[in-house]
Amino acid sequence: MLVEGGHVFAVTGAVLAGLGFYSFLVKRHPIRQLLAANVVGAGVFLMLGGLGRSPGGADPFAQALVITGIVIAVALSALGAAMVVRLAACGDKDEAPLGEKREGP
Amino acid sequence: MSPLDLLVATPLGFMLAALAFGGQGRWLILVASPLMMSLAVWLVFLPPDAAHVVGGWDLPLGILLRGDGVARVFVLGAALCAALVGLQALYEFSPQSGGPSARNRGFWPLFYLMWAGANAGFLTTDLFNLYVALEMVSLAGVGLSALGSLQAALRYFLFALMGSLAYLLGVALLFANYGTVDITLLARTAEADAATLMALAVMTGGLLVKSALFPLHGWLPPAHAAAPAPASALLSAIVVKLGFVILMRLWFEAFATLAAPIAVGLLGALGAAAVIYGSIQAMRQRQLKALVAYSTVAQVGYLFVAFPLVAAAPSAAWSGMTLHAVAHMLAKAAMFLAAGLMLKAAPGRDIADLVGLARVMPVTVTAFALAAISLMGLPPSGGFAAKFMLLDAALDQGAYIYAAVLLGGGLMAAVYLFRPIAVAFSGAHGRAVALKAPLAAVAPLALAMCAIALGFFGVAFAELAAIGAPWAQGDAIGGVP
Amino acid sequence: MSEAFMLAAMLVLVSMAAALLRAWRGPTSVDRIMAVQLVGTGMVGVAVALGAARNEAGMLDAALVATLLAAVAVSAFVRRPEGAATSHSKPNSPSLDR
Amino acid sequence: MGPEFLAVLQILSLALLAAGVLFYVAGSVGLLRFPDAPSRLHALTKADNVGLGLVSLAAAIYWGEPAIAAKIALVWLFAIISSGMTAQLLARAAPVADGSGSPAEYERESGT
Amino acid sequence: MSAAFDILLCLMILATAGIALFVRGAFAAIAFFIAFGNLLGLAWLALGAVNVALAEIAVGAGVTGVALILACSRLFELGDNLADVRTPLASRLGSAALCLGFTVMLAGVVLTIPPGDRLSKVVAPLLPGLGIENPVTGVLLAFRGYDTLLETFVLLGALVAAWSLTPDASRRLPPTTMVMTDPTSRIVAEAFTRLLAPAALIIAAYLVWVGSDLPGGAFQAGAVLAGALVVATLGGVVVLPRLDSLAARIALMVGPLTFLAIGLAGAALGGRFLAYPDGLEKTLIVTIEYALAISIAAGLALLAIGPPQPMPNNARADAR
Repeated sequence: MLVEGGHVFAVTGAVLAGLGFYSFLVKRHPIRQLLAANVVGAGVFLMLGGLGRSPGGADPFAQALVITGIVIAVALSALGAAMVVRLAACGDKDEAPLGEKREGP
Repeated sequence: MSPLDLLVATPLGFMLAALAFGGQGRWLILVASPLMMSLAVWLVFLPPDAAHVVGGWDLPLGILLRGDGVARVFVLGAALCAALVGLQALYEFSPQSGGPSARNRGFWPLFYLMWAGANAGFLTTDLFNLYVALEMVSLAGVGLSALGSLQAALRYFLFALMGSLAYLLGVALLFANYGTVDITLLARTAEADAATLMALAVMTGGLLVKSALFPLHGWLPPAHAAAPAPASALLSAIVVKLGFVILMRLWFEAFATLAAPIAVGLLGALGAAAVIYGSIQAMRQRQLKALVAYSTVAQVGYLFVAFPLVAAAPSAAWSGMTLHAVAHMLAKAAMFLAAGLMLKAAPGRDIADLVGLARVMPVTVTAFALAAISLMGLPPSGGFAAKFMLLDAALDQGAYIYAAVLLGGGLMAAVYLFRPIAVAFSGAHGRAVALKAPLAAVAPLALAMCAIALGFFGVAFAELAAIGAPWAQGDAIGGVP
Repeated sequence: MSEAFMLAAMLVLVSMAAALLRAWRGPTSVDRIMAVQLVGTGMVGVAVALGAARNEAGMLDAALVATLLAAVAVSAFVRRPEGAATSHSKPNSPSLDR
Repeated sequence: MGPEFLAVLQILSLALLAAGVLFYVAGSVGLLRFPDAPSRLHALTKADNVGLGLVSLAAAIYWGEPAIAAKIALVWLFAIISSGMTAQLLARAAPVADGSGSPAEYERESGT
Repeated sequence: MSAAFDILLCLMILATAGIALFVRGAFAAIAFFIAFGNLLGLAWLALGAVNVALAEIAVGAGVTGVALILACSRLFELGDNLADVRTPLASRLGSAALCLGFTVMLAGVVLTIPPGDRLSKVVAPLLPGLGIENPVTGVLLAFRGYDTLLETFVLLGALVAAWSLTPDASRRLPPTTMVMTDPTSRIVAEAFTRLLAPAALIIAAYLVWVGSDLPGGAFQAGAVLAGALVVATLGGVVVLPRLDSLAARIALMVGPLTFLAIGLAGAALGGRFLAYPDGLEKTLIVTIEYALAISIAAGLALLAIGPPQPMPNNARADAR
């Protein structure tokens, strides 16, 4: 298949998504996992944008989806950062409620 | 002015009002509950093919809102649940009940955001709109569980975030491949090429994280158990259901032709494993709310055990699956509310501390018991009717393993749910203290009785759930008015 | 001529990559934030060159926004108490350099 | 404007572009090779801004329209202002964050 | 030539992302992540999607980078030096194999889909009816206005969730002083803010106004204003109001409220929810965009600075 301009960015997006998922699984600190989530989001948007590329310019529908996605991603990242700092500052109010130890995800 | 729009616009309006009124925002629920209940009932009585595009922009650009059977049933269940949980929260989050005021003020906007997101998710057929609705619901879910344990909320947040991104990846692939994100259009044009299968797999993975199916359930028990009672009731009843409804729409409508028996069988197997694992873990729990949280993991397993049954014979098992979901919604909300009240009166958090509670707070313990009856699937409850329909479908298809899981699950549920009830009724000299506001026990009782009442209206429920179901009438809904 | 601007854009990209080497190696966090600043100004240059190559005036708005917000990250970085603490006597300040 | 005048403009724009890129590269090399933070700061703010200015000038000439040239000048103006601020802030932070943070540390590193 | 530029840019994006995710130092990770955001903005410019580039640059530089830097510096103050606990080798290899397979499959699938625009030919004929030329604004505010409405409530919800974390204890404690403690830096920041703030206001207003016809829009303008607000707060020029103060809540609610009110008004006047009456489309859309820009600016600024965190005792000693 002919590798067109859009494919370069789309494949980059796919690789970013893969990198992000791997980093999410491997890294334990929440801030690192937040960075991983942002990289996956950027990868998905880049894929959407890349596949919407045409000689006339980028597909407006895809652009609108990406802008909506970016705003949601930034809102969640900022919330995540606030939660991590709050957890480090005050710890958990009540002890771990469960009897069994922390098992897999 | 159709309920399809108002069911989302009204809670958003109440969210703004709750944010504006701040401290006094909690009294809004007295207006919101009846209003939302009437909108939900109005939706139920709409003509069968009620659907319209938002803003008048036609597909594939616009967003189609459709009041099909699944939407009506889940919106009604969610409205009932949220309304009664809201009344209980009025008591739980009042200033005199203690707890930081930021927490009390944060609950109500998030409560209405979740309600709007759930309704938006149940009513739309647009996959990207479902992504935004999913984000609304999980954001509110994270906010509500953060009112309890921040550690569990952070873990829930990170897993929910990854689940949403996996789902969004699938939506991006589908849009790139078909040029549309609408389920009704996809149902007509979908074919089994690499991109579609990959998209379906990735979306299903993301949604399984959202609906906490075993083995991706790790985040649910700590978050639901530590949250305050109304929050964990909403989390277990509504948040978990939206992911499941989207999976239903994907597997049985958009990609019904692609749903290979192996894949659906895998979901069924995971469901069976969830039933067994959830029940065993529930038996091992010392704390009441942890037991109820693991019961959610088990009950979600039932919903996915129903997947292969519906794939094989849709007309038989469809209403069983939807009835089970709604019955679980009502019963689990009742149980969490009752558990919250019981733990307030009991000296500790463990099941052993519930000694003699039945004498001190008979109404709440009865509500807990009624909810347990529905979860166990004993007649005449809604849970029984759902299990009966599923069992009937499983036996018709000769799927004896699933039939065994359904029966075994009910038995195990009886074991782990009977323990707290037995402790509550035993013992004369309980050290429990009477509840300050007996009125608060009305909400769980009402919810539990609704769960039981569902058992009597099984047939009517089946007809309602079958409206506009994908297998029922081909694609009559496709022609958009 | 537009080819020349594309070539210029690529060369500036390469210079940004070199700057990132400092971000990788930089012993102190100040070096890292400097490298990020250099990437920021480099990005503005590439945006202007790209806009000229493709005759797209919208890209200049993007460059304008980039220059406007370039200083935000630095002010957030400098805000940390021990980083800009007046008293120089804090030997074991938890510096961000790890 | 005669064709040869246009040719001169194009050559001028090319020359400015080349000079601009040269300054960018100089800025990066400066950042890599200079021994300590303040001198790297020098490379960062001076070289890069001149590089951006020259590239912008080249673009303005190549584009030709005055409105676009005005917007490019605005871009350059803001670039200078914010890099001025960045230089001030980083200069304040540079010696303190260097190693143990005492000014003595700074002198020792720069070899005086 | 532009293909070579695309490939070089993509390689750099992958490199910065890889380093940002796996470098050992915490601050190095954030530095590379901000560089990654800048390069992403360039990628969107190379793709010709200037609207998205504006949003990515404004949000990446203005909000995400700041939120992470502030979070990281607060974590250091609290003694959590973001040390990374090594996950066992077995799980690392397993995840690596899983993700590698996933990436190869995903890249393969992506290559089977021919890039090309999908709906621009469907969008184009409808734009004159709205009196708008920028198709992205048309899609965002009209055709998919329902998505955008819900999304503004997601932003509001994120803020409410972040602020409901503040324990009552933080009422009495001074919230983490967001102002730079070093006086000269603060003077520099103040001077810069006096210059930056009017410029940011003008540019934001310009972006919203031009957003109807050329690249721009409410989100981009809001993010630019948020960046300016953050610098102003750090410079001590402005003190961001607490969420329970009336000023903050009005600023936050004006966008969603206007959007919801206009949507419901459309339904009340016989049309449908979020249907703009004929002839009024552009005016209503521009009104909504200005209201949204204000709410997004306030929301993103409050999110970037983060809710007031109770100070650990040693850092509080410096702050006074």
